[in-house]
Order: sequence, then structure tokens, then C-alpha cells
Amino acid sequence: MAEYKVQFEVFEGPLDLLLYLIKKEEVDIYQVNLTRLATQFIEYIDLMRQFDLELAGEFLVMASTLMYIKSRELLPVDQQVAVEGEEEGEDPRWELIRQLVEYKKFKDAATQLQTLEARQENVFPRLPGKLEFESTAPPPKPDVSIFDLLNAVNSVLRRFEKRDGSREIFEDKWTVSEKIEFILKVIAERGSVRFAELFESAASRSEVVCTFLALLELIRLKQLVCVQPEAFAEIEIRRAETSAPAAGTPVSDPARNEIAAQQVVSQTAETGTPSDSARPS
Amino acid sequence: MELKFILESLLFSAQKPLSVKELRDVFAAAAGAEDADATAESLAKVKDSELTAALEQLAREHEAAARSYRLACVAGAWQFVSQPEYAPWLKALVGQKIRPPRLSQPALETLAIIAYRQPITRAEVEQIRGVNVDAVMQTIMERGLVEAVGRAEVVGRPPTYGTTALFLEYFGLRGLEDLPAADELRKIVVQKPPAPVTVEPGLATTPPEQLALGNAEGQKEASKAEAPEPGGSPSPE
Amino acid sequence: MELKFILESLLFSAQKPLSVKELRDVFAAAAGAEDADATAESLAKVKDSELTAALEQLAREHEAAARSYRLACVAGAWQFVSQPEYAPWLKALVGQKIRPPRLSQPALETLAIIAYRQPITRAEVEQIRGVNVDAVMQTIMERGLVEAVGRAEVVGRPPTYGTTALFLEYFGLRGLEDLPAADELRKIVVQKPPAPVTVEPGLATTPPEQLALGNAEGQKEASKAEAPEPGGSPSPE
Repeated sequence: MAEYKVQFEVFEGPLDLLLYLIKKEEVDIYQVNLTRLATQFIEYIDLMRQFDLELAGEFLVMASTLMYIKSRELLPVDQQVAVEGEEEGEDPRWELIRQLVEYKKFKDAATQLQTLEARQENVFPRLPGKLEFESTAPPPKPDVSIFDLLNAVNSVLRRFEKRDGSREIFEDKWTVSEKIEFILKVIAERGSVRFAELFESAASRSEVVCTFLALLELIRLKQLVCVQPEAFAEIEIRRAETSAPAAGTPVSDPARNEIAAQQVVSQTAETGTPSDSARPS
Repeated sequence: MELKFILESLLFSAQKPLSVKELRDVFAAAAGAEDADATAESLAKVKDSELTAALEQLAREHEAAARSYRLACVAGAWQFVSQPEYAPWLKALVGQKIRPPRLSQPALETLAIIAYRQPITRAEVEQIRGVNVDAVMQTIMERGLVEAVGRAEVVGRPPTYGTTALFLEYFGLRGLEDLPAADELRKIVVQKPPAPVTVEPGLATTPPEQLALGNAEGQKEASKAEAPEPGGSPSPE
Repeated sequence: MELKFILESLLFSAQKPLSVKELRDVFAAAAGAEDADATAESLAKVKDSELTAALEQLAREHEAAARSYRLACVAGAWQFVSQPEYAPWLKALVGQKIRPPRLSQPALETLAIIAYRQPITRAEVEQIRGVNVDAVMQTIMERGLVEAVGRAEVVGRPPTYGTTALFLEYFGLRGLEDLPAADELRKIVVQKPPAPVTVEPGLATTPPEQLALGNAEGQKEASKAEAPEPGGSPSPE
């Protein structure tokens, strides 16, 4: 019983069932014997009823159309009742065949769409990574990135490599805060300073590093800016134009600097044990 | 620099399919750039017809090169896509494509009818399919493949339906003219045979010769008639 | 199906450059798929030397085809790239709204810290920079410059971060040892001051000594308590 059910369910409607029956007969739609087709169709309907399958109304309508066609055929032509409104040529047999041919074409078209659907599942569009013009064609840089600074400090350090014969152990001689003071003093006096100048007086690698960290810190707080007039030119350090001279609350990026400033205040308030929680790494 | 190569580089680098209009905008923008050179300026007002011709030339070249990808135009927008046979490896690379479940047979049939006959009313679709299509219409409208496009000038002014751009995308079609056998299905004129066969063979009143179709296309389709085997390929719905 | 075309389809559809190892992994994955066919299975254990030879052959073919793009190998990874002369139009295509912005100063600083101190936890980065880095970490991770590389062996096992190959590519570095002053900056241990330091008047910040790096976990809590965000926008952790 179950297998019958499966069979009936694949028919999408009476036309679908008729096409299936025609296919079984192995004849062209135009040459199908409608009387036999009607008989087979009604046998199927009976079978579906026997198995208590839900039968869509369309199947019953089609069954009655087929019965009508069949009954007409059984009568001699001269005894056939002229159906009202049915002009000559509107043969119900012809109407059914026309419908079947049309439906068949769309069914074939649906099969082709199904093929396209399956094909599209295997088509992958090219999705390139986003374009990065900075890396391919670097524009002239008015600003200097941290990496330019690191490159610069590296060249300063190389000078010490030549000078320092023996490697020195890290000493606490220099502090970053001292160097911050030093840089601010130089800038206050001269307005701007060449990057290399800041390191001219440095006596050791550790001093260079401290000066550099101080510089980074001041840039972070937007106290100072680095500018490079053109690529590969000497880097120049100036007071940031937007920064308030001593208050340390520049206005260019309020949100971020407020965070920094706030932190300073709160840390200052707790200077009793600022680093108790910090263990040397 | 040839127009087609510029187009190629644009489609090569684009994150999404580009329409002729979008490409035209890119040329206008490039010509307006500060450092625009003579080539860029000369293409400021490139015509749509020139763009289309260059794109088609490009697509033909890539087709002829027979590589693992091709230039496709889907729903009026151009894009490089892979050839389907490389899917096993692309799936391994980028994962299975996220696609809605496949369409059922009734949905495909209904879509086909709407695609070829749009604008079409629901009643006309039902007439062709011979069944009620309410449920299946709801499904394909929810999936965005079909939409109401107007109203028929008949009693009750019922809504008419047509396919969407998503329909073209879903099936990878350039446009409706790309539908298979579009000419034939758009306007079916089935030639009426002198008299259909009703009676048993042997008692036939009409000799088969007379049933010959005047319309060759119709016959071609008819001879391809293949009804599905019962139980075979059940629809997923 | 030729190996080189499969490779081509992979590189053409990939969003990022692929190394020979990554390609080999794709072949292994495709061979392991449920519906793997004979070709997929035969390529399960394709050798690096075969892949390299096919890739080089492919690159030569595309070079000879002289189109608007070519197959390039950068830092050991293969990628289709557009020829530079088409940049004016590609710039117009990308436009301003899509173009990834130049890295901001906070992003560069965070990158520098991660580059020199990797593997490093987010809390440690915050320690050094003195501000919440959630947003900036997200940016540089989305840009593919930084990635999670492991977990710190401390309470909570927070993820640690390191720089990616794209980072090296972006800055034109051969490797991390190429970073300027790498030796110095990697090892700097900012000394704990012998006595509590008061902030110098006129200085915007606590001297960096107080920001000394230490155990991330313990300090993280402390610094959070000390540094409430003024805008009342707590970190999204």
C-alpha cells in the first residue's frame, strides 16, 4: 500500500498523470488514443480512492472531462447533442491535447531550470580580498608612522653598536620620565627639533631607548607630532598644534585623551601602591 | 590601454557583480580624479553600448581560453565565476555555498510558467498546470523569486506576477531572453490537428498522417515527451 | 582534470594568498569529502614539488596571456593580482567609502606593541598603552594584521595575540627579526621605581615606569579599577 501512495504523490495534478499515462503508451501526445487514456485515468482514480488517498478536486474534474469525451465517442456523430455555446472546432478532445502539449513544454522547462539550479550550486563567484592601495602604491606621506620612528631609532642604535665594545647590562641610569622632561624642554626652547638631534648626546643604547620611549609617550598624548617634509627626509619633531601647552588635554581626540588623562589622575591618587600589583615580568 | 582590459581589471577586483551602469560610474569617477591621465579622461563618457560590446568580447575571450573560470553576466551584472567542475575543491576551500533548499517540482513548474508568460495572473497559471497553485505561489514569493507586478485588465483586476532579479541570479541567467527555449515557450501556438484520435487503432477514422503538426517546433517538443516515472525523483516538498 | 586548473580555480576564488601548504590542505580536505570522486582522491596526497611545479607553470601561462592580472607569489603565498597600470580605475572602483582607511595612530601603536612583545595578552597591551584597546584590537584583527595565537598560562587563560604574515607584508618586512631595534625593544623591562613616584607637574601622564609590565591578570583588574572610562562606556568584555 505504501508504495502506491508514493507513486500517486509524484503526480503534480491530473495533467501530470495524463502525461505519465501517455509516456507509458509510448505514443506522441497528438496520436494518443483518448478513449483508452480516459479508461486508464479513471482506473487510477479508482485505485487512489481504494487506498483512501486524498484526491484533489482537479483529478475529479479531469475524470469527468474524460468521461464526457469517451461518451461522445460512443455515440454516432448524428446523435451527438450540440453543446450550447460550443462552436464548431472547439472539440473537447482538442482542448485537452492543447492543454497537455502546453503543460508538457513547461514541465520540460522546469526540468531545465532544475539543471540550472543544480549547476549554480557549484558555481563560485570570484570574491577577491579588498584592495589596499596603501601597500601597492604608497602615496607621499606627510605623517610619519611609528615604524618610521622605529627605523630611525634603529639607525641611531647602530651607531652605538659600533661604539660599544662590550655589551652593557641594563642599568637604571636613565628614566623615561627624565627624558620626557628633556624633550619637552628642548621643544619649549626651540619650537622644533630634528629627530637625530635628540640622540646626539646619548651615551649608551639604554639612553637612546629611554629617549625613544619618551618620544613615543609624548606622541601618544598628542603633545608632539612628527613630520617628514618628504619621503626619506629627516624627521622633525614639533609641539602638536592642538595641544594645550601644559594641561595635557589636547582637543583633537577628546575621547581617547580623556581616558588617558583620567587615568593619570586616578593613578596619581593611588601613588601609594601604584605598582604593588605589578610583578616584574 | 584597451577598454576591455580596464573592464577586466575592474571585474577582477570587484567585490560584487558590476552592472554596465556601475562600470560607467567608475569611468566617470576615474576621469574626475585629480591625477587623471589622458586615457582616464577619454573614457569619461564611454557609452553603454561600447561597454557592453567590450564586455561581450571579453566574455568570448575567456570562454575561448577555456580556463577554470569564466566571465558571466547574471541579471545584468558581470562577474568572474568558477566553472562548476572545480566545485569539489572550492567547497573544501571556502565551504559549502549557502543556498536555500532546492525548489520542489511544483515550484519549478510554476516558476517556469511565470518566467515565460509574465505578466500572468494566478488563474492563468492554474489553467496551465491544471491544479491549484496557492501554496506553491506563496513559497516562491516568500523566496523572492516572484513578485506581483501589476493588475490584469479583466473583471476583478486580479494581480499579475513576474519573476525578480533574484530569480535570474538563482538560476544564473543573464536575463529572461536567456531562458532555455524562450522563443518557443513565450507564445505557444499549437497547431490544431484536423481531428484528434479517440477511437481504438484499427477503428481509426482519421489516418495518422493527417495528425502531422504544421508547427515543426511543436512537434519537436512533443516528440521529446518524457513523463516522469512514478516513484522516481520525488519532489522534496 | 588537470592539477593546474584546479589550482587556478582555487587561487582565483580565494580571498587571500594561499601557500603551498594551504593548497595541500585543501586537496586533502576535498579528498576526505563524502562525495569525493576519483580525481579528488587521487590528489589527496599531492606532493609539494608537484604543486610548486604546477603553480609555476600556471604563472608562466598567465604571464604569456598578458591580461590585466597575473599570478604572483609573495612571501611564499600565491595570489592573482591586478597589473599596476589599472590602478586609476581600481581606485575609482573602490572609492572612498569602501577603501580601508589608513591605520590610525592607536592602531599602529597597538600593532607595534604586539609585534615586539608577542605573544601578548590584551590586558598586557592595555597596560602599556594605558587605554582600553578593545576597539583598536578589533580593527587590526579584522584587517588580518593580528591574530590570536594561544593562551596565557595565567588565571582565566586569556588569549594571547601575535602578528600575522599579512602584517609583515603590509610593512614590507621579511620577518619579525626585521623589526627595527628588535633586540632592544623586545627586552626592555621598564624598571619598577624604588619609591612611589609622583607625577611631575606639567606632565600629561604618569611616567611610563608606573605602567610597568607585569602579570597581566592581576594588573588588569587593578588598572580597570583605576581607570574608569569617563564616557561610562565600559569595555565590552
